[in-house]
Amino acid sequence: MSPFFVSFKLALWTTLILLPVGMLLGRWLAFAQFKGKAWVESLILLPLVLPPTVIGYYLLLVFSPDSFSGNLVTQWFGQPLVFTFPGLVIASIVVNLPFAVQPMQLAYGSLPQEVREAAWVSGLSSSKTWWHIELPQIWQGILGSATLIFSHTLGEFGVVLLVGGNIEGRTRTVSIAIYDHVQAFDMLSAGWYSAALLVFSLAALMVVRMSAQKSKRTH
Amino acid sequence: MSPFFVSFKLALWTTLILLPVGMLLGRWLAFAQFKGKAWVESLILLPLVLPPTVIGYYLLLVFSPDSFSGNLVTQWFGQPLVFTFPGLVIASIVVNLPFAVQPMQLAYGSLPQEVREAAWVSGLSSSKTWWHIELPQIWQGILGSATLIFSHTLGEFGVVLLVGGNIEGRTRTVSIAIYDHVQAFDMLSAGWYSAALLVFSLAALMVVRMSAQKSKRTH
Amino acid sequence: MHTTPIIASASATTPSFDSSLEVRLQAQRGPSLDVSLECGAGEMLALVGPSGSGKSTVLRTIAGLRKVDQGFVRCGNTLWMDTENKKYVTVQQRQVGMVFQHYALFPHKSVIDNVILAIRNKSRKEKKHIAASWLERTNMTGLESRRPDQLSGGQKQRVALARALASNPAALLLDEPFSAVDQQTRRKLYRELAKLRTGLDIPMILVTHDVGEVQQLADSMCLIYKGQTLQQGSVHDVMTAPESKTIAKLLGHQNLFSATVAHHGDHLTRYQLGDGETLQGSATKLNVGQAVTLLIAPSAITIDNDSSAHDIGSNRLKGSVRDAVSMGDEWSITVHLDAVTKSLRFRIPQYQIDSRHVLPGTPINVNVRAGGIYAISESMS
Amino acid sequence: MHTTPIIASASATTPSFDSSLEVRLQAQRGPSLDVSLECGAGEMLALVGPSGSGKSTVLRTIAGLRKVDQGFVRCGNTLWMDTENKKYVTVQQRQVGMVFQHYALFPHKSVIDNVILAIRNKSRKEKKHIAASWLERTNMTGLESRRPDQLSGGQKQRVALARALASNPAALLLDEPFSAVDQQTRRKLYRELAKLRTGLDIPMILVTHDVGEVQQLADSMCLIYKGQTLQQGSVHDVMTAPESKTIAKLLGHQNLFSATVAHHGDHLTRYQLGDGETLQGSATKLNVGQAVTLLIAPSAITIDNDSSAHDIGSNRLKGSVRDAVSMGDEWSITVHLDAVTKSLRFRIPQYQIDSRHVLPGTPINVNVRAGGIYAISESMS
Repeated sequence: MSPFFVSFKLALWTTLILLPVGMLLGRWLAFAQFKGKAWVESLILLPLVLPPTVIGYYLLLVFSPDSFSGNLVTQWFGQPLVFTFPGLVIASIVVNLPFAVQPMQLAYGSLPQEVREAAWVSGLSSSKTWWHIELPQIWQGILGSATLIFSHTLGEFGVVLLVGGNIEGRTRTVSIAIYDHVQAFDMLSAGWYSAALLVFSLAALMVVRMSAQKSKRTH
Repeated sequence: MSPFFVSFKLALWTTLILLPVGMLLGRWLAFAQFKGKAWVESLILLPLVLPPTVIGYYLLLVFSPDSFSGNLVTQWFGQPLVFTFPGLVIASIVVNLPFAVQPMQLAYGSLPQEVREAAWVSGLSSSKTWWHIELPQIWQGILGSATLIFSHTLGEFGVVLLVGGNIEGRTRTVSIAIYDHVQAFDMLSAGWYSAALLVFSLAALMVVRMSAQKSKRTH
Repeated sequence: MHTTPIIASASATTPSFDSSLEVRLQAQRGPSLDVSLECGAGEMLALVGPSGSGKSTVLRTIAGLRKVDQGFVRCGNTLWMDTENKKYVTVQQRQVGMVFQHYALFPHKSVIDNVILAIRNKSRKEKKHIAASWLERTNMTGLESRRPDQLSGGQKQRVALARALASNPAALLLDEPFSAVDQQTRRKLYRELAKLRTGLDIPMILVTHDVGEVQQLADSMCLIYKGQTLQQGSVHDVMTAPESKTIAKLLGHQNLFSATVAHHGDHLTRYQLGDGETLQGSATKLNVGQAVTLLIAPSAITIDNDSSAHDIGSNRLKGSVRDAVSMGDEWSITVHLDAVTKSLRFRIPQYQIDSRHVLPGTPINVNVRAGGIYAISESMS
Repeated sequence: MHTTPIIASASATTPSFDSSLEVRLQAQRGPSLDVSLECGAGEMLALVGPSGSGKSTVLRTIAGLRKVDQGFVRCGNTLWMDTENKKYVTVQQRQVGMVFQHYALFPHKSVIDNVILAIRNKSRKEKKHIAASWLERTNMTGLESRRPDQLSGGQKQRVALARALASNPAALLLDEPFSAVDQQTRRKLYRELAKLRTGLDIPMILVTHDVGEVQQLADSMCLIYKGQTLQQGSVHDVMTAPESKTIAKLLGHQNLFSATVAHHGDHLTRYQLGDGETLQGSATKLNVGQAVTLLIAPSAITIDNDSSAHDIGSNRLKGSVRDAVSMGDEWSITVHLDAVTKSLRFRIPQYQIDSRHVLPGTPINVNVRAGGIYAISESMS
């Protein structure tokens, strides 16, 4: 399997799992008021400020078959997670959590409370309010968030290198392949891979910008 | 020199150079209206979405003594930049540009235009308006931006590995030392380094959160 | 049909009308609340108070958007809330019509879809018909397919009103509905709302801090201050006969003077004001010697020319002009009274006086009609 | 002293007063602008128009916050802008006092420091003294050390006014200063501003869209619509004698009827209104036969009882009630006139009529005083 296939598979899994998680967590953080909310928000933001190698190191510790958690994980998945694709997906989910939660929290937070209240007063239940009133106003946020997660997973390097271990066809993503080729002074192959990621990143950037503008207009 | 010293030196240089650049660019983007502004903003955001290895690859191309740009760079600095500390600083500046410009642009953008106009009407020149009216309202933004740049530089892995080349005492940062130790199965050393970066990142996160709250209160 | 039990204290103090709204709320934790009000069917009750007095909290609790520690809310024969009997009806089931301060339209839906979404238990065709007819009654015909962001402030408020009424609500709640539109639009909306409400036989509550708005739109008013309802009654009664000095001040009355009841006449009562000076006002049943606050209506004050007739029902006070401000075709005048070291403020038409006569410091005599003097018992303050 | 050259067209049309403000602006690119106005020293000129008409643009150009293609602005003997002679004075050097719509106080400075920052060329001690005295005149004494976020809307506006006046400005510019405060505060601020301005001998321009505000505060008014100044004159003249139908509509006049001049009498002119019906109004110099728009003041309309005296200066019109809305102690009534298929709208006090007589459809006669009828020449529209 080519590095491209591994990268896209990883990005797809990460996005599909994180999107509903981000919507639920983001909505909860936008609307709920509770003690310690600031701490929950900080915890979710943590992967954003932590260096990739630090995240990688702690994930390795958690996955390590010698540790208690690693034992649990091994029993659950039937195999140790270090240097495997499922391990990579979990690592990627942890790293991308802030990109899933924050845009959703902002999107929900920008909905005026009065508008949701007007829906309730009009007789719409919570779930109907979500479907008829909230969702149509935040789908640009969802699109932006998905694009961000997808493109960020595609480019993630440090954590993938540490947790995935650069195994050809299984955990070697495009980002890591570039590093490999540069190390081997194969600048031409590295150049092709880089150009491909560059084009994709630019496209993602444009999608995110456009969705941000659209959501500005409708508010 | 220990990896810690290299990391902090790099972070300090990057922050000191980027802070004024970010303030100027951020202010310009917040207040000026011109054609192609969206493109300039996208260009500045680019390092945020580009994978680290892709940025690293293109920086290597630019620095390479074989290339035209690399020739110019070599003449200017008296030596090729690949695998040197000055090269690392330049790479770090490129990678952190969005962290310097975006918070400043947001901070300036949140100043009501009417308040600046009131200052002009009151007879304050542009520079006096900046000093008496703008600066006191955005210094929390400056603090947040500096903290973000500093902590992000400390943790940067992919670009530093490609451009710096992991040379002991000169370009080996803490982030890279962690990777090295993990590769050598020296989990204890990697653990100490990781713990140090973790503590620093948490502190940085708290500074950023606090400065964001303060600036909310004064507006 | 099952009759909802009304708890004793309620039925004792107020008779329970069909489809009237009865509200009693109490809260000790957080901002304190001690509210009691009633609004009959077809009645527009203005809930008036300064910002932060708790008006909106009361309205939101009635709608079911907010909960309080202790409370009782009944609308017609339906009990919406009764904390004693642990009864609580959700906001969706209460079926109230509510107009929010900032319109709160659904931004992604057309005008007609905004209204349709609020109509329940009808076929799609019927809903559309009902929505269209309400939009007609709020003068929005022709704009049904617009989005809210293509509407002016006044138009948004009209849609919000149509949406609130289209659901055939049990009560209409208006939360400062005119605060976000400009003065000229406001006058038009006043007239439209006044016309629209003539056909509505439900309780209507209007939250506002504008006394002028109350006088134009409401039948009765309830004053609220620091979470407490102070006085409820017809607009005219509350405005002219406030029960306490606090209420008089909240209503914007400025000419308040301390006095004592001196003497009861046939149709007038005489009050002692400071040293020697007395004032005769409308008759009261207060005891002679009791301390009162006199409220002097600005409309009862005229400037005393030597030629003015001094009939029995008027008072003459000596003073000097403190300031006189020309505002349009009126003078706004403050007169410092000699007898009490306090000022009297009133307005008179520009043509009635020469500007030279109201220069600051000029001695001036004013006439106060006895009918414009109302005494508030101090003990009630 | 060097006298600033006044360009020919200006001095020809208007004599140049000391410290008056003269403005002429033109713009073709972007939103078009064709503005000409003048404001004398000590005069309060209201710049009135609907939102988007360009009022704020004009004010900001006078202040120097905005540039236009072609323009001429003179304040007293100083030329602030003259595009023909490439003269431009920066906003800092113009030394105007400006009050912004949303207060625009410096949020990180105390009340007194906000004012001090606007005072120039004085010692620190003098600045403090001047600031304190202006805060006293705007009734802000005692709140000098507060931050803007600790003030109410009205208090913020008072500080903004003190700041604008403390710099001893050459002109005072007020950009919808009352739009962000509530009605009750607004009335107080009106009075305070009216009092404060009596001592000011500079041109003052008030931008607003509220005609009521204009009548209370301004001496003269200038109507602006789609970037064009339409009519300038004293408030009374513009309000009662608008030069065109457009202006009449902008001012909120609703009773406008097409007619032709039929006959000139001694003190009255007779107008032909639709088929057969005629109306007599105040005398005009318009030619017989000319098409006019008649403007009927609502205050000139009364309901015709059979007992009413029909003097020479009044008209009797037949119609039927279209709707009658009770608003406070007044009825707002719309009468459909038989002669023309149009409606007449007016208000009458509640006590003057029985509600049974104003049920929709009831035939009714109205009386219109001749003095309340004003003819606008159609050709000027």
